[in-house]
Amino acid sequence: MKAAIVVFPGSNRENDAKAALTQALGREPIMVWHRDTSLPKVDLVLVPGGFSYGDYLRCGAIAANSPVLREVKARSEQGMAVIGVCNGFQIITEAGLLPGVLLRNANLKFVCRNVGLRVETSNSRFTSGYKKGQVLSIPVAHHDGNYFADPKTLDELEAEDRIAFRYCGPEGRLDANYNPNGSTRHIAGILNKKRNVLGLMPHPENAIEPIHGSTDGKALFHSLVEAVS
Amino acid sequence: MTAPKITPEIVAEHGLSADEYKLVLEIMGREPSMTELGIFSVMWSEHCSYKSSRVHLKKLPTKAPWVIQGPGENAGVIDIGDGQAAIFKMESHNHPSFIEPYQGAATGVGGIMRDVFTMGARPIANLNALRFGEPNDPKTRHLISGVVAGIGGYGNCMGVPTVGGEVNFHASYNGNILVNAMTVGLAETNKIFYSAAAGVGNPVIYVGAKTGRDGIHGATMASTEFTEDSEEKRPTVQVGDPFTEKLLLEACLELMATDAIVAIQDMGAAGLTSSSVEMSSKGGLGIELDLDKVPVRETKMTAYEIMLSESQERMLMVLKPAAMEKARAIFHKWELDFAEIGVLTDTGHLVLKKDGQVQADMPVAPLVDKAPVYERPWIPTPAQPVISAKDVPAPNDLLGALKSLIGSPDLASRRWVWEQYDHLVMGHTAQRPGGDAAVVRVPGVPGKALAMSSDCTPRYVFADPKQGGAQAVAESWRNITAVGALPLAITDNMNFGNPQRPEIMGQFALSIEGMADACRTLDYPVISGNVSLYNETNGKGILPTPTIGGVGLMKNVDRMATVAFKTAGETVLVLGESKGWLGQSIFLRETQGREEGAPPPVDLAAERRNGDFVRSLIVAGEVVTCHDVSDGGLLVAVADMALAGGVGVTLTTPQSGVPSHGYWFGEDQARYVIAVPAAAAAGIEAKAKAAGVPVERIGSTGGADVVLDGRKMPIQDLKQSHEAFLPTLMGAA
Amino acid sequence: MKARIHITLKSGVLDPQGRAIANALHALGFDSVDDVRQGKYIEVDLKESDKTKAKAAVDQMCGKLLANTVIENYAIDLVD
Amino acid sequence: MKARIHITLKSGVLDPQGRAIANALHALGFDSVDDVRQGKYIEVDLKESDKTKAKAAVDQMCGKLLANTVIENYAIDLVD
Ligand SMILES: Nc1ncnc2c1ncn2[C@@H]1O[C@H](COP(=O)(O)OP(=O)(O)O)[C@@H](O)[C@H]1O
Ligand SMILES: [Mg+2]
Repeated sequence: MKAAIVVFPGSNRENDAKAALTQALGREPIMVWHRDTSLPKVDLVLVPGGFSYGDYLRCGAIAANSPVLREVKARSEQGMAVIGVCNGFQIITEAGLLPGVLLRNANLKFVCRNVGLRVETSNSRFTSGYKKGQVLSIPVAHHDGNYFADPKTLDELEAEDRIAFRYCGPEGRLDANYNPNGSTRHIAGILNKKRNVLGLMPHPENAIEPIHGSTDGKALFHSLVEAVS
Repeated sequence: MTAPKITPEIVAEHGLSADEYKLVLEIMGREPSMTELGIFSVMWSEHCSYKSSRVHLKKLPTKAPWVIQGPGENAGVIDIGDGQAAIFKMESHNHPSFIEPYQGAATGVGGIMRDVFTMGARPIANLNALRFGEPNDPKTRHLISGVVAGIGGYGNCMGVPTVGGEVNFHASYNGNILVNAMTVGLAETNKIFYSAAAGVGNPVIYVGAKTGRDGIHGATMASTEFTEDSEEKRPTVQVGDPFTEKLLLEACLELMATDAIVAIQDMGAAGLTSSSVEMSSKGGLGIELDLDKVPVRETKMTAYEIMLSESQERMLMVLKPAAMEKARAIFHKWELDFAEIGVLTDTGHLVLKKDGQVQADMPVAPLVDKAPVYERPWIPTPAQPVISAKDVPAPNDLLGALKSLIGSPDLASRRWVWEQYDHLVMGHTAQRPGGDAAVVRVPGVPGKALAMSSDCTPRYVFADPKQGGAQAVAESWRNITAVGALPLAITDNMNFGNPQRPEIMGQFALSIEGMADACRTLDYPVISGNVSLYNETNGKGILPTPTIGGVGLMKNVDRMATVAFKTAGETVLVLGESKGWLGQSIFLRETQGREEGAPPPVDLAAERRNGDFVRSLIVAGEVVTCHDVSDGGLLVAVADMALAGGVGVTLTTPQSGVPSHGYWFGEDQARYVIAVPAAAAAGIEAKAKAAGVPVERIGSTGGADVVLDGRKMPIQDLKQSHEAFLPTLMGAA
Repeated sequence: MKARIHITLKSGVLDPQGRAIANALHALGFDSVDDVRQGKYIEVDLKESDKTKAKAAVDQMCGKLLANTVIENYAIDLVD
Repeated sequence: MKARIHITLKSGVLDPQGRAIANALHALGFDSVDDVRQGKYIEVDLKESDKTKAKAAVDQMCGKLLANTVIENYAIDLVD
């Protein structure tokens, strides 16, 4: 499997993502600068976290309009896997790969901490390494992770089993106290209709080694590599 | 351009005394132009010239075999082996943060990061030391919320983890908060960049953001006392642009990987003035700038304004001529301004041209060498009486006192602060905020990591500047030691009141003496620092606050110790002697309302012995649970460990003759609490005795309560008290 | 020519900033405050002097970048 | 009564947002764009019906909370 990470001015977790993909793939992903004229032929594109273009205007909005994102979108329609993490989630949502929008956290503050994350479906190439209902510990680090979509869209996501992760407390309890940003229906990550695009706010790439205090993020990258290879 | 006549009023507005102006006239041999006067005023401000502090700072030890660069450059550099260097510095942004907390703190963080990456280092960690006024002062909440958001806003966007710091509250900071920011960076020892210009004829390049009328007079503002009307000076606030700085960082590091740069210096306070003067003076050269070529974002800027602007996110470089095009391409790729604005000359003069006219022509050397230096009069702080624990009323319930202490402003959890900082980005954070020192892995060498901490106990310094200065250094050394790292060097940020008052100057001079003693005994040299004076309003100074930022090295991060109790059934030992010192303790202040007495004395030999001993145990893998004892004393330290691990502890007060409240809440120095498997305890006690380290068995871990001499307090209750303070204070914002 | 653009949230869309401001205003004792909505105000200076062309261009800018039409409305005002 | 509040940066204050938007618009081919400034637009619904009182209250809100008067200006518009 071949993977690429798209880097924008202001991306800052591209190396964290690179470490995670390298660990899973056994070799380094290709780093693609947003202005490079062509996206290499790959099976997976990861859009990393950070503050693309300073997140001025709306998070991810300026990056979403870049030519390379148009190419990513076109390829995703042909089946290529895409994962957007944090700012990457915001970018691919702004670009229309996923429905809804990420608003400012309900308490308006940036939040960095490990959260409980309940796996809502193992039916995707991103989550097949987990059991449905499994509770993971993964860090979040964002200012705008408050997922919002209209009720019809949300019902559709639920009906189509497209909610990948929800924020939760111990034993998987859903509770406002364990929702770090006010996300509607505790949503932390979603899939597109074809299930080849995942966007999520938490950082699985920061939970892959013992020093991270949790290695629960590892299975995501490993299952992805297995599924796509 | 019509030049206004220079009147005594104009001179005074520029913060120059009559004598200083006389010296200006002597150096120039004529009346200076406004631009020249502005340059003198900035270069001779307290902030740039260290005129009140220099004679004392010289007393600090700055050398060690591992020091590559001590004070005098943008940041200090130490050798950490394997061809790698750690580069770090701390800097204050106190006045700007009081005026506009978000932007003031944000640009403080931006500034210190530039100091570090100017030298070729990639920043790998940020810390911040914050002091606010009383929690219930009407301004405090607004200041906390703005400062914390500003630090996070800048650091988070830059993608540099903010991993540690400290927060204190005291009425003396009501009108003068302290915001000290520290950055630690990593470079290769053979790729460090300096600011001394070289090569007559080499081009001088301006890169980064455009120049606006930001913060004109900021450096002089940072050097004058606040008065009620200083809010009038508001428009001097600068707005930070972390996105541009992130691009500047990447562009500079990309250029530094090539062989293009002769010298580089960031434009911090005093902007283009101090950067051009310092680069040329260090190189013993002249410099000629064409100010029409400086990228500006406003129209009709004068030479004076361009030279004094403090617009952020800018750098000045001297390049090799052959590398110009390569360099231009890199900055173009990162969409940053790149302008050739001048050339190095052999005249020894700073020559500024604008609109076809010479606006300034002044000798560089005297501007720096003849800067005034003051040996200001000082008087020592009177000694405080020693307070005996026997003379302090005991609380009827030690655990109740514990619960209120750990919920008090100075001891409560700082989670509300550090959860607003991205402390994980880069993926190398091995110890997050909340422990004794943050630990960040060093990429490239397996197992290698740096430990860092920021420390000062201002109430000790106020009561006894010399002991307090030594204590700040010792506590830093202890925090680094407690995680198992070898302390290597410090940066400092000397925050004091008005140096023209002999009491304040006494605090400054004596705390330096104490720091110097501690640095020497602990082999812990000062490699960079910053001085912030005039932190006072209407004649009332802050508590003297020499903040210490320490860095240590860890060879095997898998053997790192943390404060959390890990499992039940372990034996809890105290290393070091507990004499029940309650003078200046948090206990005395919180339970009796008394800020009194002599602070705990610092026995540097004991510090060294006890610390070296505990570190040897950690490095050998015999101890993985360790916490130093500081504010609040032994019981607070043990409670921290129980809370962090969610594991209770049963304690018995030893029969030592020290009253129990003195024993548990005394703030004697040079102590560590460790928890070890019960079977290993006797062996460790024997080793301690052999090393001459006092050791006491105080209890064992387990359960869900803190049990002291038969009385109980659930960890849950302690946790609630510990976690409530900041969210409650700030929730009401 | 200058375009003044107001970007506001569509009704029904959650407005965390607006809500937080309302709460803060209540805490400060401004009891008469019922509801707060926060939007953006953007001024664009244009070289274009033809009003129709300018309008069309700004409309495109809004649709493509300035507003997220899933959740936001925009209104354009042209002034010379 | 409704107050419409425009909050804009004082002239001379750096506007990184505006600059980033201008660059993005250029990248999208909107060459006629000269300059962009970004501000805030806040709508406050008030129970107050007296215009003078409303104005005074909103003015206080701006000074205390809504605008950062160190670097921002504000303008208030009242509508019924
Ligand atoms: N402003 C801050 N930013 C980040 N971390 C902080 C801040 N203030 C305190 N902390 C963290 O909280 C913990 C406790 O701080 P402190 O009580 O000062 O520790 P110590 O007594 O060991 O010096 C430390 O890990 C420290 O790094
Ligand atoms: Mg400590």
